[in-house]
Amino acid sequence: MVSTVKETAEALPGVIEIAWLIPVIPTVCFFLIVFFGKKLKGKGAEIGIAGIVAALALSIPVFFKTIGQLGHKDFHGYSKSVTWMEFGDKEVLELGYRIDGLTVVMLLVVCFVALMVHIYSTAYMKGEVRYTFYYAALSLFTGSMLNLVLANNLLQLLVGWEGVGVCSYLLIGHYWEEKENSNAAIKAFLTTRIGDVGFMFGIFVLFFAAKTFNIQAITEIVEEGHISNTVLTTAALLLFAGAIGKSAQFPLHVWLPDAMAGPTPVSALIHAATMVVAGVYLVARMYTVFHASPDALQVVAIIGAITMLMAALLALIQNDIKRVLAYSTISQLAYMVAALGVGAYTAGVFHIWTHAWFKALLFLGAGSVIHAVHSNNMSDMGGLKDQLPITHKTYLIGCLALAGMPGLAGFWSKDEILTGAFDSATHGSTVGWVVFISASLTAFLTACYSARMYFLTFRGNPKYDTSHVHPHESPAAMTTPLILLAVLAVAGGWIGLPGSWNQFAKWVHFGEEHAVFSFPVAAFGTLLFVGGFALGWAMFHKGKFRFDIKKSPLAWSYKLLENKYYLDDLYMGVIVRPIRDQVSRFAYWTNQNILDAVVNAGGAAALGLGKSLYKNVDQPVIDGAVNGTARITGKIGDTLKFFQTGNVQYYAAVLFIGIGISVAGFLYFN
Amino acid sequence: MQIDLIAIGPEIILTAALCGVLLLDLFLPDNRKWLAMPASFAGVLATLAAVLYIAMTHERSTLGGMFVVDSFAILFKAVFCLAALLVFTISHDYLKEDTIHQGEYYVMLLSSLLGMLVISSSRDLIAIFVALELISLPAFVLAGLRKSDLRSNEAALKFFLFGVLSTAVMLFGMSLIYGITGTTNLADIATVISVATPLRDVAILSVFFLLVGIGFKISAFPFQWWVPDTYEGSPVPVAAFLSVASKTAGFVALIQIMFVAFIQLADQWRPFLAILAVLTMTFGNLVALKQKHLVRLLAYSSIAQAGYILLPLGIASATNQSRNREAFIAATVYLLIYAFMETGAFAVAIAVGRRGRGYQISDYAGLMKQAPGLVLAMAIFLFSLAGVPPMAGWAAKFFIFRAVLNAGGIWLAIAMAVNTVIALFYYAAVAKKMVFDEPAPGKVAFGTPPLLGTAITLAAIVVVVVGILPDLFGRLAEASALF
Amino acid sequence: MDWITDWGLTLVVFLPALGAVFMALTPKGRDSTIKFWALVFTGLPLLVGLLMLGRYQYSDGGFQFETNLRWIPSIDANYHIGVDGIALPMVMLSLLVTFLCVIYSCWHLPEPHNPKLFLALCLLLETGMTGTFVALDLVLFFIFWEVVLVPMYFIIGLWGGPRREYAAIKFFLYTFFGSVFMLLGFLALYFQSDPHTFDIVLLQQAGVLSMTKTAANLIFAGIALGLAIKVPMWPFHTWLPDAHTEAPTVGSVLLAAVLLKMGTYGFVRIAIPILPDAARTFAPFIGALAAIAIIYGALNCLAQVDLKRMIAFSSVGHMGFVMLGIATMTDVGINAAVFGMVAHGVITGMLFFIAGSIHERYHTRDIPELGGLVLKMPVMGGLLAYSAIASLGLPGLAGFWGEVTALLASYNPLEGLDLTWFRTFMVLGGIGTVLTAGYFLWMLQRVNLGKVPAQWQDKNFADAQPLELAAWVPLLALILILGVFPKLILDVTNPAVVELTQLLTR
Amino acid sequence: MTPWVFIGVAVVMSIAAIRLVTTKNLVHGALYLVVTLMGVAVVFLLTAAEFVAWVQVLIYVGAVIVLLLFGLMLTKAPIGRTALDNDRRGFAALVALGIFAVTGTVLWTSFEGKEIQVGHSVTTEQLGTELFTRFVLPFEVVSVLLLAALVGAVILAKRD
Amino acid sequence: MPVQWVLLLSAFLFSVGIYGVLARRNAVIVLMSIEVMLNAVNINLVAFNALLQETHLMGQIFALFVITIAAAELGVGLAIVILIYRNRTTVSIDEVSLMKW
Repeated sequence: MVSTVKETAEALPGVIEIAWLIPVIPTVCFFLIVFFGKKLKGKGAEIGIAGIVAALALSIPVFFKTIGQLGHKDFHGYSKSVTWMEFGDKEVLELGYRIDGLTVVMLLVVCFVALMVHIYSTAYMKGEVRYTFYYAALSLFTGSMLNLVLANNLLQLLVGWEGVGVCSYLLIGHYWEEKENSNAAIKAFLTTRIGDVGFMFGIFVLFFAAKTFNIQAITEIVEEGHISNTVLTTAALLLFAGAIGKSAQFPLHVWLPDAMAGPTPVSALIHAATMVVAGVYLVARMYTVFHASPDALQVVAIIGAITMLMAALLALIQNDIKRVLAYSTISQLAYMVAALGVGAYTAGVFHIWTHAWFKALLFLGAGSVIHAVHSNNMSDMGGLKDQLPITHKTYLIGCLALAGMPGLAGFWSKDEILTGAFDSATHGSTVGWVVFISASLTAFLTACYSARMYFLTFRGNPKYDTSHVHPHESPAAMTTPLILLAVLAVAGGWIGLPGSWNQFAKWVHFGEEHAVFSFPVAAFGTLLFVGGFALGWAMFHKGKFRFDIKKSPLAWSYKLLENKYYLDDLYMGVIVRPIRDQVSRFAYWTNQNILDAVVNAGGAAALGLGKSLYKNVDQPVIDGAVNGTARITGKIGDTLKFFQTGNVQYYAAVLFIGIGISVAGFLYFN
Repeated sequence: MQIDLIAIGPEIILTAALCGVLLLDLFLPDNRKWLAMPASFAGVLATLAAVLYIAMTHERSTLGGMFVVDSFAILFKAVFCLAALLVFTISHDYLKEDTIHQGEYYVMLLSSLLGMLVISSSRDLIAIFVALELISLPAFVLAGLRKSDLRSNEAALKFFLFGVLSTAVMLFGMSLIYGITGTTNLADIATVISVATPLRDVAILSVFFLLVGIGFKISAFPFQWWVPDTYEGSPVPVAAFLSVASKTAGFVALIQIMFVAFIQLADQWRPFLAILAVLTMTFGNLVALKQKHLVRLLAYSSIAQAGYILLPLGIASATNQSRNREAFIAATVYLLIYAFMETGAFAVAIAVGRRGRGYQISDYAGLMKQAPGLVLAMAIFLFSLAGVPPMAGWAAKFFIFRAVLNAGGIWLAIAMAVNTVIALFYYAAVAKKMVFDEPAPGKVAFGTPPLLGTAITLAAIVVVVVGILPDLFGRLAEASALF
Repeated sequence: MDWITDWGLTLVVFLPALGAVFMALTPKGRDSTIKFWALVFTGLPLLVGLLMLGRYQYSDGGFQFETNLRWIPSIDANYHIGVDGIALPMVMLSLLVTFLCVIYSCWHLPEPHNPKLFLALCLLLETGMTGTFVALDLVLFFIFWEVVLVPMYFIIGLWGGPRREYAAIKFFLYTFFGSVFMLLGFLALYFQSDPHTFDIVLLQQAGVLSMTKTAANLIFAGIALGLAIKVPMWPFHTWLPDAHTEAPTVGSVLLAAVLLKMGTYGFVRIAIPILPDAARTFAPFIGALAAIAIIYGALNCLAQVDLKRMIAFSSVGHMGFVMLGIATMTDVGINAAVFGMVAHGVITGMLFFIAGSIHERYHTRDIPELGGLVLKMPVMGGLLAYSAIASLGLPGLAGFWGEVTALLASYNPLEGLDLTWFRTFMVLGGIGTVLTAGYFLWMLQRVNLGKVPAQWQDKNFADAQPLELAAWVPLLALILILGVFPKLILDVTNPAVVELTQLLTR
Repeated sequence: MTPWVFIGVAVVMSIAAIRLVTTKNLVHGALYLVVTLMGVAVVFLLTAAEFVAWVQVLIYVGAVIVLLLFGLMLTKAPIGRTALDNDRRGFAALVALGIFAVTGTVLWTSFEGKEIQVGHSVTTEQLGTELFTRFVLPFEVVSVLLLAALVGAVILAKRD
Repeated sequence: MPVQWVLLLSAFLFSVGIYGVLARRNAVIVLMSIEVMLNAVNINLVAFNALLQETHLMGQIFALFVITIAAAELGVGLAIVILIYRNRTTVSIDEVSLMKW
């Protein structure tokens, strides 16, 4: 396989040299689990966990090795590749990895969250159907995601990208006995696939502009200004289409809430912490391209601004705890997207980092709750504070981090984003204002729904059927990940403290590293948190300010939210169903009735019997046992054969007429 | 005038054989009448040997250029002998089951064959006329040999009337040719016409009249009417004989007259022949689509085949000899291959037609289950006729396409291409019937007599081998080219 | 072992035919002997093929293992065979797939039971298929091309479904119709060349052909018609769903895996390199038809209730990608096409195998009637999902590379071709990939997932059997291996493709 | 004088021929045929073909007519117009007229002004010499043909 | 004597023969009509021989062959007619059309 090895740095440090194992190990585990998992004691879980531990164990030294180098001026990351395939006389596609600050951050996030989920699932999924396959898919997912993160070229990235997509499909549809679940899985796959096509085209545009798929090479070429602005804008927008799909941004966000059909740990891993940030990661990875095209960046920012607010509003009215988290995820992803859109690169990536911890925590916590009450609905919960002490505490931390309580992880990154937007706004960017205002509102709403979620779930009176449901704390396999993640949800943000302590900005930055911190904005953000959380507490715990929205003048807005802005209906009614049912049937009808008939018509025209054409177009070809052309020719034969009357004198007459005509004709023409 | 007896040696031998068989038949008891077949067979073999002897020595010409034994003549004499041998073998078992005068049957076949041998060498209108009559007259009798069968009577009558009528027209044409050239020798006619082309209108008129007589023999449109009715009514081996040997003889005459005598007028008759060819194949194929009787289907198919063979003549040229050569080779290769595949198909028809099964296509349903060997052979012959490789038919069509396209006859080629596809439909339909359909109740497995089986096998082998190595026939045709 | 270099290809091509003769001579009823001979006579060519793989010079883009003998001097046709990087994968594919089909047939033979005839026809088919891929002489190519028709006609017509006769004759006539025009085109090429030749290699050389633009276009149209019907390109595809639906499993597999490739291979081997200028004129039309085929095929798939018919229509779409790649006339596009051909052969062949096995057990292929297949047969269901996902173009599996590179190529077709059009085709193709994913997933949902319908509840279906798996594992492995190491194919094809594209820009 | 004789004979022959194809009585038809054939013999005499003229008289009038009369009697032919003509007489006349128009025009215009010089008559010896040297092969072939025709006619006509 | 006259006569006889063949039902009369046509041919041959003063006498010899063969044909033809008459008691040609299409 290794034919040519291209070295970028001199000699790679040992651990970097084997970094390619990081994605490969989980992928291999997938096959091991598929083929041997069922026969093992742990039904394959142990292989999965071992694989992910190994990946993590490799990632950590890689992380430290890399950040150790990040200070050096000439260091652009490690990379190594082999030729994957060649086509044409110049185009080479490599298989390789590129390791820089962004990569290692993502590696840690993915590996750690994945490990948590793997461990958590041993308890959560115990006794569930297709346990082994579940682990296999998790492993494959992890492998694909790591491949996506490490890829040094766009095509390889696309491979990982689609790989996580299909794993997501498999896992969302885990309980496929119910049609809704498989519907959700298909919806997720197809919706993201639409974006993927755009992504693919973006790759093409860049490939033909830069003559390479290599990300580093593309970056350099773009920086040198060899590519025209139009091309870059096109490429950036197409790439962003991929991000929209994968990161569930408006208007392709509809799949993510439905994706909650999958097992809860899967939601934590895929639909909160890792896969959905792939879109954001892509934008960050290809940020040079975006940065070179201000128009594209504005689009990115605006999409982010729209999505965050829209999703936050939706999160406010959900009853299903997982759906609250899902919309919250969309909203938070939009935060990252908007941050990148306004140029707050480090802030955006930092939010990936912090969001991963608390959102994974929240999902796993929600899983623990669901495990306890056997329901997803918050209307079946309440007052679980005492029954589920660990879950309760960790979940509270998660909620606060999400809401942006100062000191917790979420606060720092959110603050950086607000600052970035404000910065952009004050530099005269209208879009910056839009993002800032939207982000502020969203921050407020986030605090509000976080509070709502917390209080409805853990405080107040139990709303579940106490006679049947006896909630009790989950086993250690589930609580341990919760605790670990809670720690990170608190402390995870500290590496990005403002000012000179900011380590994160050293690792991940675009252009000159600059840590922004603005005290007014921080204060404003704190205010938003307090206000939002307080409102949530007041409304949903204390019952103040309660009013029945359905009877208020705002009823229309509630209805709008309840129907998710009617986007789903729009897509289903205008695109999916017509294509699936009407258009496809029409196409098939044309196939059976028009095209076959055209063949017939060809024969008819050629043979001068236009009359039969209508009949044949009209006739349902399906029951015609003979091909249409044949039918027409056959008819001619039928007509012609009656010339064979059997009367010899008649034959002789035709003979003489033939002679007469040909001779006369000949004489005439001569 | 000295007569080269070796040159007419084959004809002499055949005449002797003919008389011998006739006499032999007189003295044979009824249950031994079948011995006429081996006797005739031996006679034809001897004739063939004589032909081959001439082939191995040198070309000859006698009687003032009227009788030429060149490679062309030798090739076709051999073909006629082979065709006759094949027809003998397929006749044997057929005759045993029918009340036909066996001795006379073979005498008639031998006489007709003699006519064919003569026509291959004839370079004179009178000789061609006499030879054509010698071919036709016994054939009229043969067609009517199943005397108690009304269809056979009818076949003979139609064949006869049509034949005599077209002979009359042809003779009228010949008389005019004589009138404008003062000779009946083909080569002399060519000289006269090329020097002055006197009375061109009359010349053309006479060519058209001539074509009627020959068109009848080769069953070109609109002279083909007798074909289906006659084939259906005649004893089946006779139909095979007519469709192969008699038709080939017609082409031999046509090629000689057109290419030797009237080549200078090619520009005038070429379009006529081209149109004739296209009409012939189209008519044959279209009507064949609707046939339910296998022999009738083969009859129409043979009409279509005649159209294909005629096509290269539609590109003949007064000046371009290499083009004529191509056309000649194409037609010749087709004729050679055609002889085997057509006879083969008729042989299978005979094999199936005996023992309770008839000649309706519906009788072939489910034959696969009862006689897989016959089905295989029939499939080979039918797909060969359709022109599907690797059966020889493809090569035959290939040569035609090649010649026609080389002369720029793109529309002729397309017309033929479309026809080929139409033809495939009915050939495949028969194959379908044999292989896919369930046999009708009451039809049981049956065997094929060894002689008939041998003939079928031989024809099938030739068809396949030539399909893979078409050069076997290609070179023969090249070597025998008149140009 | 020089005989492999000289005679290997000939052996590969004619051993199966010899086998067919052998089997014809084996008395009827001795099924195991017949199966044994079939295995031997498909296995041996495969073995020889593998040996040839070892001797093949991979960096060389020209023809290897060439044999050039006089065959029909009177028409200047030669027995000229050889393989280059484009032909080699096709040959190997044919050898492998036929071998696997024979293995599968050892497990199950369609009704009416007649292993002798069935396997003999399969072997004849193999000769035709491999012959087409190695022929370097137009006449030879034509012969092999046509040799395929008759066996396939009988396979469909004898062992097919209820409407088999209609499907068989339609297949036969339609293809024959096209090939006659192709033959006319070949002849025209012959006469336009100087010196007159049928040799594909010679005809590709500059200066051999000289003719007017109109003539070139006409000839191209004729040849393309014949090839397009075989591919089949929209709107000449109507024979395909019928043929596939009615054909027995093995017939469908061979049809999809190999026969369709003959058409696209013809484009790459003959139509485009010999008539590059005409090809340039026609490329946008071909591209347009290909794009239509992609969308159209996918839409039709959505409407299908018959599993096999759906897979058949999916072939229309996939071959659309292949044709799109070819229409770009670039090295990328043609590489994509060749890869797509192999990938489609492997994947769709596999899908047809599974569809056949499902039908074998359920006696229905009605998608709405099936359901919960995975619960009944986990392995079979898993393989169906695997193949379907491969077919919808998931990266990491074989189907992806052909599609993505074809689209890549159509972003930037050969210089002189209209960019706007080709990029439109690319977008259409992209939409097609989404639709493709849609119908496959929908099919999986209805067939594989959900609860087991009442009528199958207490039926007991045997999961995939050892012999079935034996026939499938090579394909399954190839799907993955080619997906992960597309290099395996591209390294073979690329030198040849580069050589070929140099002809196009001359 | 010759031209006038010719015209006279031609008129008689033509009328006889027309009567032959229109007569209601079959036996009359045969007699009209005799007239026509005799006329042909006269034309032969006028064009210096004495031997052919006598052959014509002997074979046609002497043998063929008798044969035809036997044929008529053996088949007990019915008498009367409806039975003798089919319903396409007009059509047939049209076709015949067309052929006559075409051939007549072509021949008439092409051979304008050419005269037959009736000088010396051809002797039988001359004819015999040619026949048995140059045309001996067709002659022999015709003998086989006659044999075949004889055998054929016999086996067809005889009752089994 | 102008050859035109002779040729016109032969063309006329030929056409009359054609009419007879096409219009007469009785097979024997059809045979007679064919004889008329053949005689037209003979007139042509002999006249041309005289016109061209051709020394090999091909025209006359041709005519002799035609006469001979016409007689032979007639014999076979009558045999066929008698055969049909025996089987069907009619010699009407247009009733002889069992086989068609």
